[in-house]
Amino acid sequence: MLALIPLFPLLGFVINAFFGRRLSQVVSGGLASLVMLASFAVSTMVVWQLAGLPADQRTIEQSLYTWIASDDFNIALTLRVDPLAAVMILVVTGIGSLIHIYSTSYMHDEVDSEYARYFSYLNLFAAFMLILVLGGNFPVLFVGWEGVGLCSYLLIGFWFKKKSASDAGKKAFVVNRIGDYAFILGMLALFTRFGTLDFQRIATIVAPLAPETGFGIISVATLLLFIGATGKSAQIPLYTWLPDAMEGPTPVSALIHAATMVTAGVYMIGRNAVLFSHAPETLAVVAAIGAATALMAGTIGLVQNDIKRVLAYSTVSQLGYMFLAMGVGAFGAGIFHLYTHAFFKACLFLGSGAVIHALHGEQDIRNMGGLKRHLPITYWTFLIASLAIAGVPGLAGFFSKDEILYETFREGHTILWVIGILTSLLTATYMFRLVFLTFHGERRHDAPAPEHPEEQEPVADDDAHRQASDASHRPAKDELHRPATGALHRPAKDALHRPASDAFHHDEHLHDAPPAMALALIVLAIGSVAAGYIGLPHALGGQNSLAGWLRPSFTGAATLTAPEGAAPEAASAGEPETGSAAEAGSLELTLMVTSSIVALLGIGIASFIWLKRRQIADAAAARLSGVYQLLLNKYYVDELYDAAIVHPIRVISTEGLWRGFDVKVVDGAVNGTAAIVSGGAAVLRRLQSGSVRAYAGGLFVGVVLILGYYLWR
Amino acid sequence: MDLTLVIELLIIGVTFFMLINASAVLVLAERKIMGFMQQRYGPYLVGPHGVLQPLADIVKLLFKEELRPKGADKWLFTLAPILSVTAAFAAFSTVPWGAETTFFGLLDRPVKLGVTDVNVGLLVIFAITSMGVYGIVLAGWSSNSKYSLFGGLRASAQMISYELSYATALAAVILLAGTLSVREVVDSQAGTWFGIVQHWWIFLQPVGFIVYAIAGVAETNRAPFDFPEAEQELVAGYNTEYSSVRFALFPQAEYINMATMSAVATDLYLGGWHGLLPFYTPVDPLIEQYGLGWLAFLAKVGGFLFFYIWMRWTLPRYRYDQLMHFGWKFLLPVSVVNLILTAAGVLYFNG
Amino acid sequence: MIPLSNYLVVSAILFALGTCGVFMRRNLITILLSIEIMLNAVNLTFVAFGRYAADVNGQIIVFFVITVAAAEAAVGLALVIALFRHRESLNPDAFTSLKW
Amino acid sequence: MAETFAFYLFSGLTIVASALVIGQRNPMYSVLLLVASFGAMAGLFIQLDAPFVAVVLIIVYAGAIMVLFLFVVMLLNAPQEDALPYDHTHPFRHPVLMRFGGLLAVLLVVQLSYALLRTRDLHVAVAGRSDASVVSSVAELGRVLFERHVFAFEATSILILVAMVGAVVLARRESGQQ
Repeated sequence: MLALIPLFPLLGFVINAFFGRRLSQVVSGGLASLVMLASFAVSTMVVWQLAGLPADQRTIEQSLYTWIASDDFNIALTLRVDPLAAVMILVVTGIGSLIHIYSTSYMHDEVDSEYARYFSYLNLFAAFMLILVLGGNFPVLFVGWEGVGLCSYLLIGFWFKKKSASDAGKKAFVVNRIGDYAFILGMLALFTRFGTLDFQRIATIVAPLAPETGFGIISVATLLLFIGATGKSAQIPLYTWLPDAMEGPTPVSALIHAATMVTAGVYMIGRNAVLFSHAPETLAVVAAIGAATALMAGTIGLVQNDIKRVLAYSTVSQLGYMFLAMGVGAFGAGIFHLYTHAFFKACLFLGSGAVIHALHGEQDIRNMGGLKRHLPITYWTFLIASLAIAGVPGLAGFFSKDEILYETFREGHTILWVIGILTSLLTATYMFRLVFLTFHGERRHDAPAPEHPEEQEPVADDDAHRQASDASHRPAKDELHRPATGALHRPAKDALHRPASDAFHHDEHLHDAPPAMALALIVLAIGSVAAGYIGLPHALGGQNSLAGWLRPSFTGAATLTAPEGAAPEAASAGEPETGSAAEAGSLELTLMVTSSIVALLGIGIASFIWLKRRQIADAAAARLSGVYQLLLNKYYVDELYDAAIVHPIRVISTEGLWRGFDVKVVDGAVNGTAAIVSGGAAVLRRLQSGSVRAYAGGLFVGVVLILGYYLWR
Repeated sequence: MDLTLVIELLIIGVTFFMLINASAVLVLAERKIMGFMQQRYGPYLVGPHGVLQPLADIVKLLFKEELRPKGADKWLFTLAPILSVTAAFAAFSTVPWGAETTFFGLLDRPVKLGVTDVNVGLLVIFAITSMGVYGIVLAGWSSNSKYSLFGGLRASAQMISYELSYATALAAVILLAGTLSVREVVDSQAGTWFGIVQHWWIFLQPVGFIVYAIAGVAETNRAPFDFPEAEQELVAGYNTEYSSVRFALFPQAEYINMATMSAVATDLYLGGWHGLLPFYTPVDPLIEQYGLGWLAFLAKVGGFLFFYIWMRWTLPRYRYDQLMHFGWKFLLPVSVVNLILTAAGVLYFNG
Repeated sequence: MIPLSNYLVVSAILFALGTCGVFMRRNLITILLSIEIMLNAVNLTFVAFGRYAADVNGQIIVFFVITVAAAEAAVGLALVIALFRHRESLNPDAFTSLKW
Repeated sequence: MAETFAFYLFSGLTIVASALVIGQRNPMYSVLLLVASFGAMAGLFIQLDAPFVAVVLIIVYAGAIMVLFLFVVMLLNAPQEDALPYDHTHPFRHPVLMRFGGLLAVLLVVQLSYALLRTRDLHVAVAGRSDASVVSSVAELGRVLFERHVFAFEATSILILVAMVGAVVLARRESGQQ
């Protein structure tokens, strides 16, 4: 039963991968969406079944077979669904299927084989993501972990003929490797400490322990795991791959880099809540990193001009939120935000995708504007999602974000709370900057979007591809080194983003999202509105059902019947009947008010600047050009890494390893061997005189010598 | 110096004497029979009915001049005839020609009629006859003449080819008799089957006998296999360049070989000194009783030799390639099959 | 009766003569002959040992040696003929080139 | 007494004949002398109570193999060893080395004789059981050959067959030549 959930997408992947080039778009796309829907149906059934169980033993486990069996290292391929996993599989399959449907029309300009390839990747990703979520122990989770990494690489580099895309893919992959390395180390540390890698067992072992003080092995292990998480979920210091990942098709960005994969880190921490909660130092680190990331990404997002990049940074910052929640021990809140964020961020990405689609690959918001008229559906859904993310009361983002802030404050991390508030202000601001610049005002054509006919088709004949690649390679560099002029190159480059289509376009030629896209948009928009209410806090008369639902997963009480509140954070996360319910409620209310005020304030600022007085922005940019450049270039982090890590490594491997070791030592050894052999042969060749008698003589000398030896011995 | 030893030495001498004279007798016989077969007299001037003709021939040969062609190899040219005749004589050394006898009790212990008797006598015969090849080959080669060379080559090729069938045929008899000593083989043929048929191996080895006869003819380079001295093709073969005594030795060796062949055939197939005729006759016991088996032996050998000569003047000469094909592709397989069948039979009846 | 060592000495001398022939003669046929001499020296040793150890296996081995010698002679002479056809010489030093 | 004389006669003949084979420039003589040495060696074999081996030696060696040699000599008709000058291009073909071979041979003789002299117990080891009847009986030979060594026997028969085919193939002049 459980196995079916990942198996359906896997089936789709297999079919699309092997027979895709013979299938028509309708078939392959329809198939892909269908398997996702099937998987979704199965997941719902599973969750239903799970909900039927009593609260303290809500877990369904299925052990497929013994995967690794070394003497004391036994790993079964275990799938296990518990409340946390239930939420995740619903998100993954649900939103996943929506995005599949969306993609069917978004990618329809690809040639059939590419189309099938795209969907096979997408299905594969879904399968791996589900394995990640359902994995009952670390190795299985790690399989999914690596699998989604692979798929994200494949999908980011989907238009691999374009250098920037393939580079971005590589970057994502490599950066993730760093995290994965730490992750593996963490796993090993855990194994050495606990002798098992099964989540529940670890939780069972850890739960009775007292939270360790100072850096014990748990702290180290969890820290390592968290580094892995930063890699996967784009936190400081490993977040830099995510913005570049926007090279991939927009639905991919929506699915992988907003809704599901990037939340894997959060999920992983939630999965090991018990473990993490026993390592306060780690938690502190997590919280700090989360907050810092949130703030930093927010600031960067404030000035980016690429619609997708803005969204990417907002994703990073929202992920920061989640980690903040995890760090302060509000696991429920973190997952809650994850869940809501999945909706509105997916919606936002899809919306931006619709915009890009309508504009035939235009991504620079400075070349947009006034699209409200042309793309009503897109506009409204986008607006709703923006409101949600901005945390306007009554929408999904509001509840989750507020819960995070509330928990943060209640846990006493005032600074972090301030940062959070600040970030939410920034969030509101840059989101609405995006909205206003994109949809309001007049359409701007100041930066021309040149059309190179031979560059529209990523899969073009060779010289077209060459021109395309270098035409896109140049801006990729400029973007790093000459950001000011980078803006000029972007359209040229983004002309390549767009799926191949008719070359010319006019305003009246703009068309709104086609039905499939529209469906996905609307559903997600509704989700962004409604998703929050399942976590309605007590302060608003709700009984935070999601937190209650998730609690067992965090207490580790899912299997062992541990007393309630064995893990304090869970108790505080969802125990309305504690004595301090009243003042807790009042505090929460006040915080809500503040944050909603902040949100509205942010929206106000945004409307004031980018709707009324647009020159203020330019003036500010001009006056604070230093800051502006700093932000525009993302704090020069890429350059920093480039100088600090990439370049030294390149130099070492070029000069030391290649020119030094490989050429001198390895090749030297090989050639030396050959030289020795040939030299020796040149000498020995004299022995092969061809004169039979000489050979006989040698033989005979041997006879005499041997005989002599045995005689005179 | 007791009498027996004297007798034994005497027997050796007698054997040698008989062999020497055999050539003379055979020459005469050959010519007489040839004449008879060709409706003419043959030699009749020298002596009564020309019986002294061989003597005259020998004298003539002795008084001829000894020629040696230019460029001939001195030693080998002389050695060749000696080799061949020596081989011929030596081959007979292990051929017995009579039963053990005490000459009517004259001697205190019986003596064997025959030069010697070794337990591998037959093999010795093979060995020495195979030595005979050298004489001819060397003769052919050393006389530095193409005719001789071809004759020599042919002779040796032919002898080697037919030696195989010849030996294989005899091997069958050896299997039957279960011994390599000729005398024992002969004695294994004593008696009769059902008192009617002589207990001769020829009756069990008809094929073997035929093969042996043919091979023997070829072995001795006799017609119809006398290619080494095919006048029409190469003047006189390996002895073209020879004259006088050296020449005389070759026919000598040839006739002695014929005698040896016949003697061996008699010993191995025709019961040697056991029984006169193929079927039992009242004289047989008398022969045994008075130790006159050697007379019967001589009779059979004579018959065989007559068959030899008869064949020579009856059959036309083969072609050389036919000879080789016949030897390798017919005679040898037949003899081998015969040998195998015989072995199987021996295994079946005695094993 | 003759001591065994006498036969062994004889065979040693014969063997040495054979090797001398192999090394000194410049005629392939003679070299083959020398090899035959060596083989027979060995045969003599076998038979002598077999005789003095009262074991027939010595003679058995001699049969095999003779058989192999026959095969070797046949092939060797065929080779000699083939070589002689190529160049009108029997000198082994004339065939030092590994291919032509 | 007689057998000692015979031994020295035969061995002397064998050695002298072999030496002449080596010393001979004319292959024709070499072949004949080798035949002679085989005859003498057959005598040695007979003295060693191995008449069968002796006869086989004569039949096979003298009667067949040597005739084959004789053929080849006559066929090629290259009686004299051609005095093809040594090429000094290669050290191994220097005449000195040819002599060196002879030196080696002498060395071998010395070694072997030394070895023989050292092995005093040789006679003792075998003196005890030296009855001629065992080794001289042909039947016994046949039994051992066809029972214990039957596989080797078959193997040699196959070897002979292969050698025959090989010889034919080698000696057949290719269609390309004249």
